Amino acid sequence: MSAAPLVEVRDLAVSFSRGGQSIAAVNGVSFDLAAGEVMGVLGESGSGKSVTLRALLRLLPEHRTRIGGSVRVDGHDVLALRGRALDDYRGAVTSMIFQEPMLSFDPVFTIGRQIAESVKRHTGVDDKAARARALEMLDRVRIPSPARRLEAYPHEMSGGMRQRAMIALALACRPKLLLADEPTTALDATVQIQILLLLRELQQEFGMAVIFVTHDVGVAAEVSDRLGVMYAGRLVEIGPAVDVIESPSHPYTRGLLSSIVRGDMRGTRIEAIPGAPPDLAALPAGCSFAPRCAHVRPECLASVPPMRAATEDHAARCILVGPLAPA
Amino acid sequence: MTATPILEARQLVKRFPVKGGLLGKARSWVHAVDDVSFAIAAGESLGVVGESGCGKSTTARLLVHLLEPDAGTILLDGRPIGVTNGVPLTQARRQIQMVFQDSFASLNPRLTVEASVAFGPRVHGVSQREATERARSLLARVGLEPDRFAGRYPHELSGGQRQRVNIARALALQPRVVILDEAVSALDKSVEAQVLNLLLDLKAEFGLTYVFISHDLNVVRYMSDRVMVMYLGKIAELGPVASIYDDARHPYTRALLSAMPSMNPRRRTTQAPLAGDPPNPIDPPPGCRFKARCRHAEEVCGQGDIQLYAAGEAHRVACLMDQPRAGHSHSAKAVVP
Amino acid sequence: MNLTATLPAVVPARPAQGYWRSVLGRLVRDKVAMFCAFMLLAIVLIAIFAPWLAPYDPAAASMLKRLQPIGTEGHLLGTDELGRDLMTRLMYGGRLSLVMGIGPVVLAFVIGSLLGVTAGFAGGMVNTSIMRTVDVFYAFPSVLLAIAISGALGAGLVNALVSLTIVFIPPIVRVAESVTTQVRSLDYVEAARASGAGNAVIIRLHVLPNVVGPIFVYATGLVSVSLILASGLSFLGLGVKPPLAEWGLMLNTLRAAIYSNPWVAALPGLMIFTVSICCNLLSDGLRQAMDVTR
Amino acid sequence: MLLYLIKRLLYVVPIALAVSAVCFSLVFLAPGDPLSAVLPADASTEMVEKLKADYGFDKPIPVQFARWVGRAVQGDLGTSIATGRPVAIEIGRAISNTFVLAFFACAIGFTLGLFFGTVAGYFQGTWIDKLVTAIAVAGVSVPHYWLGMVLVIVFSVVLNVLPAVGMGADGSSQWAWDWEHLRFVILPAITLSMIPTGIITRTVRALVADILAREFVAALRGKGLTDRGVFMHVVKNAGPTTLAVMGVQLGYLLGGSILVETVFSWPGTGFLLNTAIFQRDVPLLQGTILFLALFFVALNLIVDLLQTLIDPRIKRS
Repeated sequence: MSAAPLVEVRDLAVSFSRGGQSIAAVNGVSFDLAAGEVMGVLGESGSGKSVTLRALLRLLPEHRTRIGGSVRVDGHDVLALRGRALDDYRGAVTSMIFQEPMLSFDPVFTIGRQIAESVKRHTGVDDKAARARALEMLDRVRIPSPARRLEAYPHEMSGGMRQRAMIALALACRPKLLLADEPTTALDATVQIQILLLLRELQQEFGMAVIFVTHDVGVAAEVSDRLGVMYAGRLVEIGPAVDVIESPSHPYTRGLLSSIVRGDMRGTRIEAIPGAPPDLAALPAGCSFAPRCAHVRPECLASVPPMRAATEDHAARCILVGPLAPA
Repeated sequence: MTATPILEARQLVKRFPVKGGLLGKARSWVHAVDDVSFAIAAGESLGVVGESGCGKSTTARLLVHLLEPDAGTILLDGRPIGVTNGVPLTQARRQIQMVFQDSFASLNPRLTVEASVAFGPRVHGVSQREATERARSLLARVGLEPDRFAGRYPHELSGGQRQRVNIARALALQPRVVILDEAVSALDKSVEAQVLNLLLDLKAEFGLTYVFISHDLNVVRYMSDRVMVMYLGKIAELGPVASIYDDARHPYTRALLSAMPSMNPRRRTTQAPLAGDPPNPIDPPPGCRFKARCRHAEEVCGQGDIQLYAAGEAHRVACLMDQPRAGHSHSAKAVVP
Repeated sequence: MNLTATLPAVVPARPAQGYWRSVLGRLVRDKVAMFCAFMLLAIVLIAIFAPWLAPYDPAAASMLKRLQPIGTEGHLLGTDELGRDLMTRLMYGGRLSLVMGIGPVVLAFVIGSLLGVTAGFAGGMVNTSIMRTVDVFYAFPSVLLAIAISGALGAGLVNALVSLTIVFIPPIVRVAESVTTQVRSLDYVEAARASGAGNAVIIRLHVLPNVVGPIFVYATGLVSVSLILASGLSFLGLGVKPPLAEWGLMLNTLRAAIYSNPWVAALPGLMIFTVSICCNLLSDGLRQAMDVTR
Repeated sequence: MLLYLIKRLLYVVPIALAVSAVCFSLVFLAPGDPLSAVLPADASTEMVEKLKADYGFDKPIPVQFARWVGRAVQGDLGTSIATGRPVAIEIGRAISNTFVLAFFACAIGFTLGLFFGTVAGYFQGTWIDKLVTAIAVAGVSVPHYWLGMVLVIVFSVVLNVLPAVGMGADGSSQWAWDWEHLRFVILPAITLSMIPTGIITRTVRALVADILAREFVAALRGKGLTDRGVFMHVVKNAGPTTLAVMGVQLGYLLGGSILVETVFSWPGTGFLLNTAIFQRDVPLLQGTILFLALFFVALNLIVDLLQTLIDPRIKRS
C-alpha cells in the first residue's frame, strides 16, 4: 500500500496486574489497516483479541493496565492522548460496538437520547438537530418505525434491534474506524446474519475501516477482507481472508480450522488440537503454541519466532513458513 | 419404527405464567413447549435445534423430570414414568441423565470433583468405596487423570475440564439416555472438538442414546442421526439428518440453514433469509407459529392447529405447503408420500 | 486421537484445598482483619478471666474514692460514681456486654437461617407466609422495635436478649431466603435432583454448604449493631440492672459525672466502640476472603 | 404502571394492620395483667371501671383489637398514665421536635454520605477510597449515644462553646429558626448523623463502583463522553437505590433517635418513649411506637412510588 495506512499498530503489549501476578494479555501485536478495509481478528478466549480492540479505544482500566508499543489512528498517537483530546478521538475518529447490546446501553436512558448525546458531544449541534440525526441513523440501520424507537428504553427492544441501535450510535458521527467486538455472538442465528449483512452494507456506504473480532470462522469469512489469527496474545497469522482460510500457514490456524465441524463430516473424527492454551501469567519463552504443536522443533522453544512471509501479503509467526523455512 | 422407542414424549405441554396481574395472578402465559411429541430409538442420537425461546431447553428439563409437564406423558421403554404401573421416577432418573450448558454452575463449588461424580451412585445406594472407585475410573475415562484431578474443586479447573467432569457425573449412574443441553456451546472451538470426540467415543463404548440440543447447526449435523427443528414451543420439522440438511421442507428450517455463515470468503451470503428477531412465545396467536416471519404465509396458516405431516419416510413437517388439500396455494403441489 | 493427549498442558499451580481452608488462608493474610481478630480475642479472654485478672472486686464501693481521674495511683483508669475501680468494672463489664451483643445474633442466626432456608427451599405458600410475616417486622425501624419489645417486657438481661433476637431474625431470614432461592435454581442442584436425590440430601449436601457462608458473613456484620443496641438498651435502663457491670449501663450511671470527671465517663463507650469497629472490620475481611471471584 | 401503583397501595393496608397488631400486643407482653399496665397506680375505682369499659378487657382479644384500631383511626390513642393527657396530644408536641432534629441530621448525613460515597466509588482501590471506607466503618461502628457524650465533653465541658442539653436557652421545647436554637441542635444532629453517613457512604460507594465497572460505561466513554457526561449517567443509575436507602435511613433516624434524644434531653418522641418506659406508661409507649411505625410504613411507600417515577424499567413494565 502506497498511502499511509489509517491504522498503524506497532508492538502493542498489554498486561494486567491481578493478585500480585502480571497477566500478559497482549504481547507485541503489529499490523496496518488501510482506510475502508475490513480486518477480521480470529481467536479463542484469552487470545487477547478483545483486549487489543479495547486498547485501540483506550477502554482498558487505567490503573490496573500497562500498555506498551504504539497505536496510530488517522494521525492520532492514541496511546499518548489525554483528557479532552482522548474524548474527541473516541466516538468521532474511532467507535465501537460490543458483544452484548443489552449491557452496552445505559438502561435508564432512551435509545434516542443516547445516540443524540454522542452527536451533540462531537458536532456541537443543538438538541433538535442531534435528535434528527439519531432518527436518521435509526432509519439507516433499518429499525422499523424509528421515530417511536427513539423513545424506547433498551429493555423494550429485542436483541437484534438493540444491536442495530448500537450500530446507529457507533456510526452517528461518521467514524473512520469501527471496532466490532463479537457483535453477533449473543444473537440468534437468523438475526446474526441480518446484522452481518447490515454491517457489510454500511461499511461500503460509509467507507470506514473495520476491525471485527470474533471466535467464529464463519462470521469472520462473511465480513473480512483480511484476516488475523491471535493466540496467547500474539498475532500468529495474517493475510487475505481467502488465503488464511484456504491455505493456513500457522499450525495453530490449521488446527483451529480442522477442529471446526462443517458440512457433512458425520462418521469422521474431528482433528482436535490437543491440550489447552498456556497460562498468560507464565508464558513459555519460545513459541507459545509449541507445547501443543505436532511439528515442534528445538528452535521453537528457544525464542519467539518472527513473522515470516508465506506470500507477499500473507505471513505467519512460525519457523516452518516461507522460502527460508528449515526443511 | 417397529421396535419400542427407548424414550418417547407424547403431547408434552409446558406453560409458564407471566406474573403481573393484581394479587400476583398470571395475566398471560409463556407457551414454552406446546403439544410436542417425538420418539427416540435406543442407540440413536436425536439433535434438537432452534433459536432462543423455541423450547429446546424446556423440553430437556421435561425429559429428565426437572419440570413437570402441564399435559402429556413421557415413556421409557414404552412405559409411562412416575405413574402407578409405570416406571418409578427414581428408576427413570437413573436411566436418563443430563449435561448442562454452564459447566461451572452445574458443579457444586463445595464438593471435590470426585465427590460430585460419586454423588449420584451414593444416592442410589452404592457403597462409598465403590462409588469413589467408579468416579475415579470415569474421570480417567473422560481424560482427567484421577490422581491429579479427583481432589480438585470446580474453580480449579478450566471450562473444558469442568465439562468433562459433568459428563463423568452424568455417566456415573450408568444411564442409557443422556440429554446434552448445549453441552459444548460455551467451549472454545478447539476444546469443543475434543469434547465432541469424547462424546462419540463414550456413546460407542457404553451404547448410549443421546438427545443433543444445540443452536449450532454444524455440530448438530455432526452428532445426530435424526434432527428435530423447534420454533416457539412447537416442532417445525423432524427427520433423518440427511433429509433435514439436504431436503428441508419447512420454511423456517430452510431459513435457519441459509442463515449459516458460508465459511468461504469467496461465496458470501448475500441475503438474510428472515427479517427481525424470533418473537416471545407469550400467548401466541392460533395457527402456524412461524407465519409472522414466513414469506409464504397465507390466511389459511392462521387457522387451527398445524399438525406434523409426513413429507417422506420418517420425515415430518408442520407446514401446510407440504400437506395436500390443506388450503394453502402451494398445497396443490404437495404429494402424498 | 489418543485420549491422554487431551490432557491440558496447564494445571493450576496451587494444590487442591477445601473452600473454608482457602477462605481462612486469605483471611490470615489480611492484616487489618487479623489485628481486629487479635483485639477481639484479647478482649474476650480478659472478660472470661476477669475474676483472676481484675485488681479489685467489681462491687467494692468506696465513698472516699469516688470519681478518681485516670492515672490515679492504684486505680489506673480511675473510679466510678460509687468509688469502684473502673478497670475492674470494664473487665467484668465485657462479660455481659459481649453476651448481650453476640447472643442475640447467634440465636437469630440459627432461627433466621432455619426459617429463611425453609422459605427459600420450599417456595410457594410456605415462602409467602414466612416472608410476609417478616415484612411486618421490617415495617419497624430496628431500634424502635427493640425498644418497643424491651419497653413492654421491662428491664432485665433475658428480656433484652429476647427483644434483640426478635429484631435480628427478620433481616437474617431475608438474606437466607434470597440466597437459598438463588442456590436452589442453580444447575448443580438441578443435576442432583435429576440424579434422583431427595430433598433432605440436596439440602444437606448441596444447599446448606453453599448458603451458610453468605448468611454467616451477614450475621457477623450484625454483631456490631447488636452490641451497640444491647448496650443502648442498658444505657436506657432496659438491659441489665445495677449494680451489675455492663458497659452501656456504666455509661448511663457515669453520665452524671461528665462535668466532674469527663474522660472516665467516656471509657465504657470507648470499649463498645473498639469491639464494634473490630467486629465490623473483621466481618468485612471475612466477606472479602469469601469472595472467590477475586 | 397504574396496576403496580394500585398493588403497592393495597399492600400497605395489611402491613399497617399487622403493625397495629404488634403494637396492640405490647400490652400483653407487659408483666402483670393488661389492665394494670394501662392504669396509673393510684387510679380511683371509677377510673378502673371506665378504663375497663373503654378497653373492653372482658371481651375477646380480636374484639379488643378491633376497638383499639377503631379508636386509633379516629386519632384516639388512649390516655397517658404519667401525664393524664391524651397520648395523641403528647405525640403531637414531641413529633415536631423530632422532625427538626431528623432534618438536620439528614442534611448532614446525606450530604456527607453522598459526597464520600461518590468519591470513594470513583477512586476505588486508592488511598482516598481506603480513607473514606475507614470513616464509613467508624460511622456505623460508633455507639452514637457515647459519641454524643464525648461531643458534650469536648464542646460543652472542656471548650464550653455549645450547650450540652435541651433545645432552648430557657429549657423551652418550642423550636425557632434562630441561632439561639440552632446552637442547641448542632451536637445532637451531628451525633445522629453518624450512622446515615456511614451507611450511605458504603451504599453509594458500592453502587458507583459497580456502575463504573459495567459495560455501558465503557460504551459511554467509547463514544467520547467527558467525565462529566459519564457522571450524569452514573447519577441516574444510582438514583433509585440511593433514594431507597435514604428513605429507610430517614425512618431509622425518626424511630431511632431515642438514645440521642435521651443523651441531649431533646424533647422529641424518643424522649417521650424514654419517659413512657420509666413511668411504665404502656398507652404512651404503644401510641408513640404505633405512630412512628406507621410513619415509617408511609415513608417506605413514598420512597417506592418515587423510585417508580424515576426508574423507567419499572415505570414502563
